[in-house]
Amino acid sequence: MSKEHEHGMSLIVKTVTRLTVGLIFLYGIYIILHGHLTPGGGFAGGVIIALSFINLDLAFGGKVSAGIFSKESTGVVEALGALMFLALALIGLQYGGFFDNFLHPDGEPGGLVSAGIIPLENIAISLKVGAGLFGIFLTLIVLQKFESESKQ
Amino acid sequence: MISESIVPLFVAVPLAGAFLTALLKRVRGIPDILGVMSSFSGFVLSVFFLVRMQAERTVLVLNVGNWGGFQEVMGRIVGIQMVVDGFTIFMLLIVNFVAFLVAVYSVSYMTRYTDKWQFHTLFLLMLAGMNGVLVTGDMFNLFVFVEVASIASYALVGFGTGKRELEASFKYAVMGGVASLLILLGIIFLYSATGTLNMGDMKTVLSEWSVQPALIYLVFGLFLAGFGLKAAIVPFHAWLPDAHPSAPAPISAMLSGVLIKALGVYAIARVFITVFGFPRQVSIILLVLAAISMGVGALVALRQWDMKRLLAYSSISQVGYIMLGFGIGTPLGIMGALFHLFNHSMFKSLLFLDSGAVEYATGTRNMKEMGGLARKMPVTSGSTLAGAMSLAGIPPFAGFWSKLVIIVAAVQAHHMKLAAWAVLMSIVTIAYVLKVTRFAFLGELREKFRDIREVPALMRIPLIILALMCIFGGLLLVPQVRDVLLSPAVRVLAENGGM
Amino acid sequence: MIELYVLLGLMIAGAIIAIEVRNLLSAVVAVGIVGLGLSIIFLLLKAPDVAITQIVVEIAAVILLIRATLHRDIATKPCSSRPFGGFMAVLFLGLAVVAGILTFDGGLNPFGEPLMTVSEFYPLNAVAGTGATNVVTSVILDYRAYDTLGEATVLFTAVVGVLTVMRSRGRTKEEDLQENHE
Amino acid sequence: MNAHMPYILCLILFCIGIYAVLSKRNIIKIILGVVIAEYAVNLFLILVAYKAGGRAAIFSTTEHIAPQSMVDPLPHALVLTSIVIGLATTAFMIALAIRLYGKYGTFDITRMRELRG
Repeated sequence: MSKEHEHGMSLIVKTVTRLTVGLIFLYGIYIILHGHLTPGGGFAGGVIIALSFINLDLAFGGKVSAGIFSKESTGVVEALGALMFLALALIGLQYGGFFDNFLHPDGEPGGLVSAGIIPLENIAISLKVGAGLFGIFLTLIVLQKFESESKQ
Repeated sequence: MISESIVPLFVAVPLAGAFLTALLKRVRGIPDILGVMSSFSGFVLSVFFLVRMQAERTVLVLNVGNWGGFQEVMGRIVGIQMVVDGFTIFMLLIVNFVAFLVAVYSVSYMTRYTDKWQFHTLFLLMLAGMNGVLVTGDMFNLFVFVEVASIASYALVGFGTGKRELEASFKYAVMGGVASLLILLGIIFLYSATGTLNMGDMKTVLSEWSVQPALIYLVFGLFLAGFGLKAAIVPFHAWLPDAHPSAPAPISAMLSGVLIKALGVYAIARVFITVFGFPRQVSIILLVLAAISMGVGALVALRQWDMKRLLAYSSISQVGYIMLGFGIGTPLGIMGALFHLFNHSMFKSLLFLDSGAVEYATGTRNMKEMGGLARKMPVTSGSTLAGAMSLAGIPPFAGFWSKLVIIVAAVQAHHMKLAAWAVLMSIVTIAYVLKVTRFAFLGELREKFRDIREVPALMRIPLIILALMCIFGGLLLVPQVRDVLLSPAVRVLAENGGM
Repeated sequence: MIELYVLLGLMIAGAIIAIEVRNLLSAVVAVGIVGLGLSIIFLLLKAPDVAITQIVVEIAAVILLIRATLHRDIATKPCSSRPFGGFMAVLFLGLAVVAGILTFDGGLNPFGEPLMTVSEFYPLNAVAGTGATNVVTSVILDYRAYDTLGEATVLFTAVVGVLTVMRSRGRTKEEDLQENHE
Repeated sequence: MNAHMPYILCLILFCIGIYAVLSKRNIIKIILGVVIAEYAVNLFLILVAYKAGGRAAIFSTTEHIAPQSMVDPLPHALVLTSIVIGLATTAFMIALAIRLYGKYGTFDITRMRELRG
């Protein structure tokens, strides 16, 4: 990698990133929470959130996001998201079956709080996907230790 | 009722084990305990279902998410179904039994590698994927769980991160990825033609057609290539001889012992026999591919000096025998195929674990460098001998009986040439099996192996149990035992076959 | 539906450029264009959920691919096809034609007329049955939530897999590595 | 234009991907081939689901949409799953490619001769 990359990209890119990254993040959360009402859902929203972090890293050089999220903590969040999804499925066993939508009677169709466990499942997936994708990104892009392995 | 609602545990328990392992990776001993306990509970569950099925003699069907009530309204199933019948139980028992023993074995063996928690996580994900493939009654769900098990196995093949391991893993990932795409394409064609994804409904729709459109033959081709790649039948086998030797020994045992059967052989039998009703053209293609696999696998195995590579080629040859049994399609042939599938799982996992034990003690897999290990490693060499005799088909070891059943079935179905070919290839099998025992375990002990020791107890116990299965596996043919395990599985396939 | 054909043509052209161009970075960019075309087609064919997912996944995949190709022997060698490549090309184009002919056979429905046997049910009952106004969400997270569990597991597996193959040392004892063996 | 034309174009795209996998020597090109084939399969699912003149399968609170006019929502759900699986496979293969480059200093698969068929 060239020297400029260590300090991130140009000033313009940095400024634009600073202005937009929060919006991208919020848009991801919006997509997740409205997954049962409008297009999108936990998966797309999770990827958008991960991309907002990736955006920070690309613009400012690899070290910024490491302060917010280490590789360790992405692993923990990802496993927690996966466990949450599985737990939602297994709680259904109490109410009549695997993946039973046990919260369904609550809420009016069309409202933000509706559709039973579907919004919860969306949140679980977004945690899992966002953390997982960001973990892949950190492993493959930020931690570049295999650059010159063959020259040893 | 109770037994239906716990069917999802076959998938949920290994998955929970995998997620918890990833979460608690820093706690000492937790990955080992979770790995062994999850696979053990899978085994206990499958025994429970075996007993249950014996009492009720019925097919268990579970509608995931409670969407079964709409079947009357729609005439079709709107959700995903899990189906457990005799064939499923038979496979679940084999997969979870071998997985449990392999998990015990890897507690000691995997100390040779770094980051053991990743091994246990991937191992449990692979197990969850295989169990998911076995219990599902839905086409697309089958594909999803095939992918779970496949991606876990690609990563496990590259676990050592050496040049060879990574290269084998890449080759396997590319071929496996293409196979998955072919399978998915086949599923889409089927969906667009039948309007459903449920296997039972698909079968109904397909049987209502008086003329099979050419589209169905395209789907046959796609599935045969896709699942054939997963099962490593001969024109599609190129990944296997690299992937099996490169993986750590417990994973070689899993790949060869159960993975190629759960994702490949089981899926072929399930899709072609129960969904398509086993059309005659497929039977002929299977017989031809089986004959080629048997020959190529056995003859190439004869030339190998790397112990695991030899065993890998031998797997191709033995899967050929299993496909031969299915291809014959008579109840006796199917029984032979299932019986051989069981035996192959036992002796091939045993032999791969043995090769791992030899590597653990001596640090090499090259048979030219070995010799005289029988004196130093009695348990390993004894169990290898049992596995090898079963593989070679020497009476009264288990492998003899299953090959005998297949050959008798071939003769009964008037496939004389195939029967003769199967006998010929089992003689070649004896030759390469003798090569393993002769060069590795008999003869003079090398100077540099003066102070090798037998492997730790946790590795010895699975070897002994599997060796006992190889010696007494023939008991599966005793009528009382056969009625419990083999016959229900054969009934499922033979009733649907219509031949 | 003329725009559909234009986009499909663009995608095919992009795919051919991607696999034939010498420079790897250009190839990755060409694949990015194919993916972009794909997500527009998804919008045209009334699949907004899929279009959103496709475009974000596209971005992530292209970032990873560019990372993999950056500063590494960028141009491929002149004769970059395996010897039997031409044969394979003929074989597969032949297969494509065969597949095309097969679709006339009556097994596959004409474009724009899906055989909605089971799926008829979902739009009619999804709101009452699950409470979600987005029918696609009700299918992935309720009727077929088990698939989604599998899907989440696949991604989890891939993350652990990436971590596994990116370890710099695989074995505890380096002499076990039989790199230069034989 | 006949009624099957989009399907055929889509299958051609699939074949281009498979062709790249089979005939290219460069690891990245092989991965791109798999990615293109994946795109084609996803596209095929959506093509199968399309209903002429249909609407997206989302109800609105402000406007009445007839359920009968919606496109087939089931393949859309399947594509979402299939896209994720594709991303997972691609990411894993890219990781392998980076490692292999580190070990060999090249993407050329014919120069990696550790394994013999």
